[in-house]
Amino acid sequence: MTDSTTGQPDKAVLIDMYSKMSLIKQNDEHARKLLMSGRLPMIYYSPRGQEVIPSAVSVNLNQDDYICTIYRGTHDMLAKGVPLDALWAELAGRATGTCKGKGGPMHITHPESGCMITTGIVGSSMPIANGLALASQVKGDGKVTVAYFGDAASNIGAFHEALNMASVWKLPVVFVCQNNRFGEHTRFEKATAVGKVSDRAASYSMPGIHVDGNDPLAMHAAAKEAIDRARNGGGPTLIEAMTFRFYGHVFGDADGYMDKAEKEAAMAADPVPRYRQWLIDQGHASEADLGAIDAGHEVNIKSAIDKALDAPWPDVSELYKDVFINDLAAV
Amino acid sequence: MTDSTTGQPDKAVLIDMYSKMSLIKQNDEHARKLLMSGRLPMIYYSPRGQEVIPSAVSVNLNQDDYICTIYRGTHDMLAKGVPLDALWAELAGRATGTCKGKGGPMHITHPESGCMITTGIVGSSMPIANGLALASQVKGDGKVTVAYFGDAASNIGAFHEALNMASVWKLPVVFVCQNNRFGEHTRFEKATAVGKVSDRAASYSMPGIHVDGNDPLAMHAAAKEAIDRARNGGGPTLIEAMTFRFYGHVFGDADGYMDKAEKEAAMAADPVPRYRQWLIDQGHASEADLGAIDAGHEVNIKSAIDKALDAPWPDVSELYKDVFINDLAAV
Amino acid sequence: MSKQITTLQAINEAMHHAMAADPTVMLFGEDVADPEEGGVNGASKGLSTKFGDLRVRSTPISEQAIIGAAIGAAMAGMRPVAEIMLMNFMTVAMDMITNHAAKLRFMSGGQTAVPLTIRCTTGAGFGTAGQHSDFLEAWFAHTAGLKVVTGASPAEVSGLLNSCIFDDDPCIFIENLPAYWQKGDAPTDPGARIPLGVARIARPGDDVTVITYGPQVAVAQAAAETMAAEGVGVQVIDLRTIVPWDRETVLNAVAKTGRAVVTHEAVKAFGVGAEISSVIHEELFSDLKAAVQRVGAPSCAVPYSNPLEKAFVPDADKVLAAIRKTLN
Amino acid sequence: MSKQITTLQAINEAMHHAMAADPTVMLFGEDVADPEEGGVNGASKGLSTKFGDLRVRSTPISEQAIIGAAIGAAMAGMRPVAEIMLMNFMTVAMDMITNHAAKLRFMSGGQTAVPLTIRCTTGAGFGTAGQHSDFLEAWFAHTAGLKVVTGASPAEVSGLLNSCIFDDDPCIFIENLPAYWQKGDAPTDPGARIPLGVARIARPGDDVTVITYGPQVAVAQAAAETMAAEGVGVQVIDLRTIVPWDRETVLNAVAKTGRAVVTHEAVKAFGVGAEISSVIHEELFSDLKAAVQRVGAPSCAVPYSNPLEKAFVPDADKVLAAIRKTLN
Ligand SMILES: Cc1ncc(C[n+]2csc(CCOP(=O)(O)OP(=O)(O)O)c2C)c(N)n1
Ligand SMILES: Cc1ncc(C[n+]2csc(CCOP(=O)(O)OP(=O)(O)O)c2C)c(N)n1
Ligand SMILES: [Mg+2]
Ligand SMILES: [Mg+2]
Repeated sequence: MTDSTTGQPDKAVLIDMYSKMSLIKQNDEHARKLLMSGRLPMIYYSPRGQEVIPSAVSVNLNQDDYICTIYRGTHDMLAKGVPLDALWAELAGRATGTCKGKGGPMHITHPESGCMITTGIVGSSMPIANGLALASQVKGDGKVTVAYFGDAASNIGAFHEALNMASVWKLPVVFVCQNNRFGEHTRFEKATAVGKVSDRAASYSMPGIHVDGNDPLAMHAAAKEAIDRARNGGGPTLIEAMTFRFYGHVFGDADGYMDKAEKEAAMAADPVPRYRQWLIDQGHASEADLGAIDAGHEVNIKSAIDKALDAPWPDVSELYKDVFINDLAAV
Repeated sequence: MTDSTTGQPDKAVLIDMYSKMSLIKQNDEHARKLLMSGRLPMIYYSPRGQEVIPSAVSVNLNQDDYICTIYRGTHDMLAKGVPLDALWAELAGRATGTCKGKGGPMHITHPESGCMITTGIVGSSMPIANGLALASQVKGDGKVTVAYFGDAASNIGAFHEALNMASVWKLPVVFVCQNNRFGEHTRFEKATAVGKVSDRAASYSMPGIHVDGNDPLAMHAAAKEAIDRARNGGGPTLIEAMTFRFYGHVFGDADGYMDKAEKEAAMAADPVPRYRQWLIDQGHASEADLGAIDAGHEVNIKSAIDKALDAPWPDVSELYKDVFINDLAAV
Repeated sequence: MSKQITTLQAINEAMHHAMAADPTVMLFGEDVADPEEGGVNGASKGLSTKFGDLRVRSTPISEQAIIGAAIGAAMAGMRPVAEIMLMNFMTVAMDMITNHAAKLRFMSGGQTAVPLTIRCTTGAGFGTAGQHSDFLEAWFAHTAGLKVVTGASPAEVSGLLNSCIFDDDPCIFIENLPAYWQKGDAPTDPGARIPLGVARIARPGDDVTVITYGPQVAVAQAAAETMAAEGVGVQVIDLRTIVPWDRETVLNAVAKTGRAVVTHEAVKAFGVGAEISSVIHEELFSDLKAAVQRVGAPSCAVPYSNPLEKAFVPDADKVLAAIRKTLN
Repeated sequence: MSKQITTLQAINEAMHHAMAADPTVMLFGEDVADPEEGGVNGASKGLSTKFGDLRVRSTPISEQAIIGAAIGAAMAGMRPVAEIMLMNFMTVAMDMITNHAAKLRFMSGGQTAVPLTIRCTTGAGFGTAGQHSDFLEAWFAHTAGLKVVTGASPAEVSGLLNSCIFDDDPCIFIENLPAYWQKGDAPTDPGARIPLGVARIARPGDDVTVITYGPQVAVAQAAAETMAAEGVGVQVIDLRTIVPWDRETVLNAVAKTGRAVVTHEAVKAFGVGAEISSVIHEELFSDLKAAVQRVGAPSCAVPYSNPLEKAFVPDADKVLAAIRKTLN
């Protein structure tokens, strides 16, 4: 998969990464368009600008490896393989959704593709990721678990407890901090008493990697190193992947707290077209190859949205189901 | 107070430190004797062996500076000046206790001497210490707050959140970790993914000091540096003071999990008589001087215990008082 | 007609008034300062600019540290308002709130007090689902030492928030997210206080008493309208303060009507309604013409899907059904 | 007479049996492994030696990480038992327990399950005061998705713990600290299971029904003895499972006696007793001869001083007074 001298992944992997990035980007564009149109009101945290990170991580994972992600994690889900149809049906709150419409955007779950939990609570992906990794350690099933979280989540207690425990127990887990420079409206520096989140790895005697999360090759190398280490019994790694969110915290965010120039610069350096161009320039793919990938995604996304909006709503009796393994009596 | 070339505190301070250590040691001996006798059943966490730390800290504090301590903190309280009579009455659960008998050993509070809270929850002294320090910062009253906690508490979320916030806000607070090598029955190394707690200060861009907490001069210097910094607007410090608890986690602890040789070595290096001898050897005090100090404490402790055991119990109506500022109706 | 303002404006004006009136009032929470837009919903807009960074601070995402800082500051003589963005995030700080804020006065024998106010918001209606919409007032009500307060209109929210800020005990102040943008009469004065522990008769009526609070007051009033058309007088009591709750007003009212319904948006099972219902039965057993009925959400997480979310939140129909049950 | 064992032994033997029977059963918590003496009270002695360090682990003091690890492991097919040393320390992990463990099955539409058991202990009697003795079952009972279980004797504890471990939902298993060293009949088999949701008639009686659980079962039985001497038959029901509670057994019993008392050691206000009382009133309004009475602790933190602590915990006298109230 990776050239042993350059460390560069082979062509198939390079293209696979692009395909994931393209899927995420286009999916996000559709989501925002749909929201704008008013056809689907939902709470939506755009991951646009952060496509590279999970794409580079996921090409190093097997389908049955686990991820734990957060409210912003549509990119993490798609990169890991959560199918568009079930995802969109869930976003639309339909019975055909991943979670029968009961979880919604902040709680997408799809164990078949390894997406074990999406949490809406800052920091809570990490302790639970430890548990999945712990099960793998006990069973010896060789799986790796990735916990995604944001920069601001590195200030909450769960981060500290989880990283300490993962290190003490040498769990096969990778902590991937997507540092997009903001937690809601608060700048990273204003809330965080350390310059680099990755430096906090030292508190847990854990390797810490600081990487440009918008650079596909660098991100791939970082992810590969960490995932290989976890898989080979070397324990956890903290990766801080630097990136930027293009569309603020949540859909509708007025951006008043952001520096316009900083934002424009980040958007001008959009990692998806940049990587696309690089693939062509390097001769890894032709414009036509990539165009076909993009077009394929376009068709699938549109179709998923159309199907979702046509799908049946869940029945009200669902309120009494899945609370426990046995249905509740409706008292 | 301190010699500017040697950094050594002057004689009065050296003797004051000894007096505090002697008080703590003798108080503990009485407490354990009383427990053994069955005359006062109570939950008791002996701080024997850790006398130096709060003694060296407290001589650098003013009466109206604040401390937040934990269930094991009798030494911290006595060093800060909590009076013996009210303390013992509280331990005995009497109406004349610091807390009218309602708090007990794990919740001694005495704002008059700056002892603002004793918590039974591991880690919780730190976030609250921040708040006291925050009030000082806002009021500009020049006070410093010290948060005491154990080595094992450095693995809980509250530690992380509190140190990050204290650093971001440059609060006048000193975090004093008393590393006695165990959290209940678990060895420090088994639970903690870093060799030195003080190294975790780097995660918060905060000075971290690793010091022999059983060495009075070293501990004094560390405390002075940190307290001066806090008082002068330089923000928080994390001090890790190495020590050992002689009598296990809680009174009655069978010690089965401890290494006997390690324990014996620590007890053989008892810091109180060692410092006593040093004071005499260096000519800072005579045997008679120190004997008089010891004897004075002995009288006061005995008297406090006698008074406590003779004091009235609180009335049952106390259940309905101090819940809110206005008494509850007994429903 | 008096000036109309939104609940957010009411909160904002009350906070401005309180901070101007008393230099010990502080505010901290995630994004609350002006560089962060004065809160994600703008509730605290203008405060940091006016009262400075020392007294108004955006915090790291660290709920334990936020509440801890509020507790310590309160013990040292400040009157902090700590904002926890959503009520579900209180779960992260439950040790601070229930083992510390609630207990320090009692455990210290009255030596220390914790006059802090924790503002939080919650409520279904926006599809934020299982981890962003819970009403957890029953937990706090069961925790001795906390006052638990919620308002049902902009003026009520303002008057009650003012009382919480200047109360000498820790107050949990629960706001309702969908109500933030609803308008109502402005308070006569942004500093006006509505005393804690005193319920309000939101609507008179002689036949059945509905006891509720927060967003369910409007639901109960809608149900009362319907019953009025059928000739049944439904009295609606807005508790305002869940702890301490106004037993006298409630028991006097039900002693007259002999029929009562309690409703809240929180899960019905083991909810606040159970306490109110039990006390009414205990105190008025022989006066009651029917068992007290309770209305609340079913025992599940708040669901995402719109029809499920609608079915989850008690509506006027459910309150009506309960009222009718007391009439049979 | 059958073999007598302490509650601690019962727990220990049940854990040994469960771990031997099913390789997916794990245990972690502070000090639980043998180098740390198998728990501060020795409840898990021998387990790590027998089943190895992979399956039995002493943890850092990190309750969020402990519960998080248990949740994740449970989602991946294990049956973890997580020990939280004392119930008050659950407050530190409330997000993990209530936003995650309780909700993941529902929020995932049934795709993920969290078959974990959280063992914790609590209870007044040893002077551990405000932060070490709270009964918080009402919080968990109000949280949809959690089962809440507690046993009143060594054999009951054993049988119920076995059921929790092998249940497919998250269970909060509440132990009582003073009861750890009390002896009782050993279970017939350390693997025997007592089904969840089925109450037990701890003592028959025709005149008044006392509904309770945990340490208050013995208190209720003592009160029943006294009443028997006065010719009043008091039936004692041990709920065993607080969620889901056995409505059928309770309602059938009270339908016959027409008089009921609910008692628990937790604070009375907004406690579990309120739910039981409300449901009895709702379902049996016309059958009741008197209002259901509730007994519980006063609304304060658990006090330290011995006479205060004694007055805090409901005793037989308080239960007797409540029983007598139903007879007037
Ligand atoms: C415990 C908790 N506190 C607060 C929130 C509200 N909240 C949601 S997202 C967010 C910002 C998180 O920032 P970061 O971790 O950097 O992730 P990002 O959103 O930038 O991807 C906050 C404060 C929450 N969901 N959970
Ligand atoms: C949150 C929490 N978890 C667990 C406990 C139980 N407990 C009490 S003391 C203690 C050990 C603490 O060790 P350390 O912090 O090193 O302090 P030391 O007792 O050694 O002074 C534990 C686990 C607690 N009180 N609070
Ligand atoms: Mg961020
Ligand atoms: Mg220790």
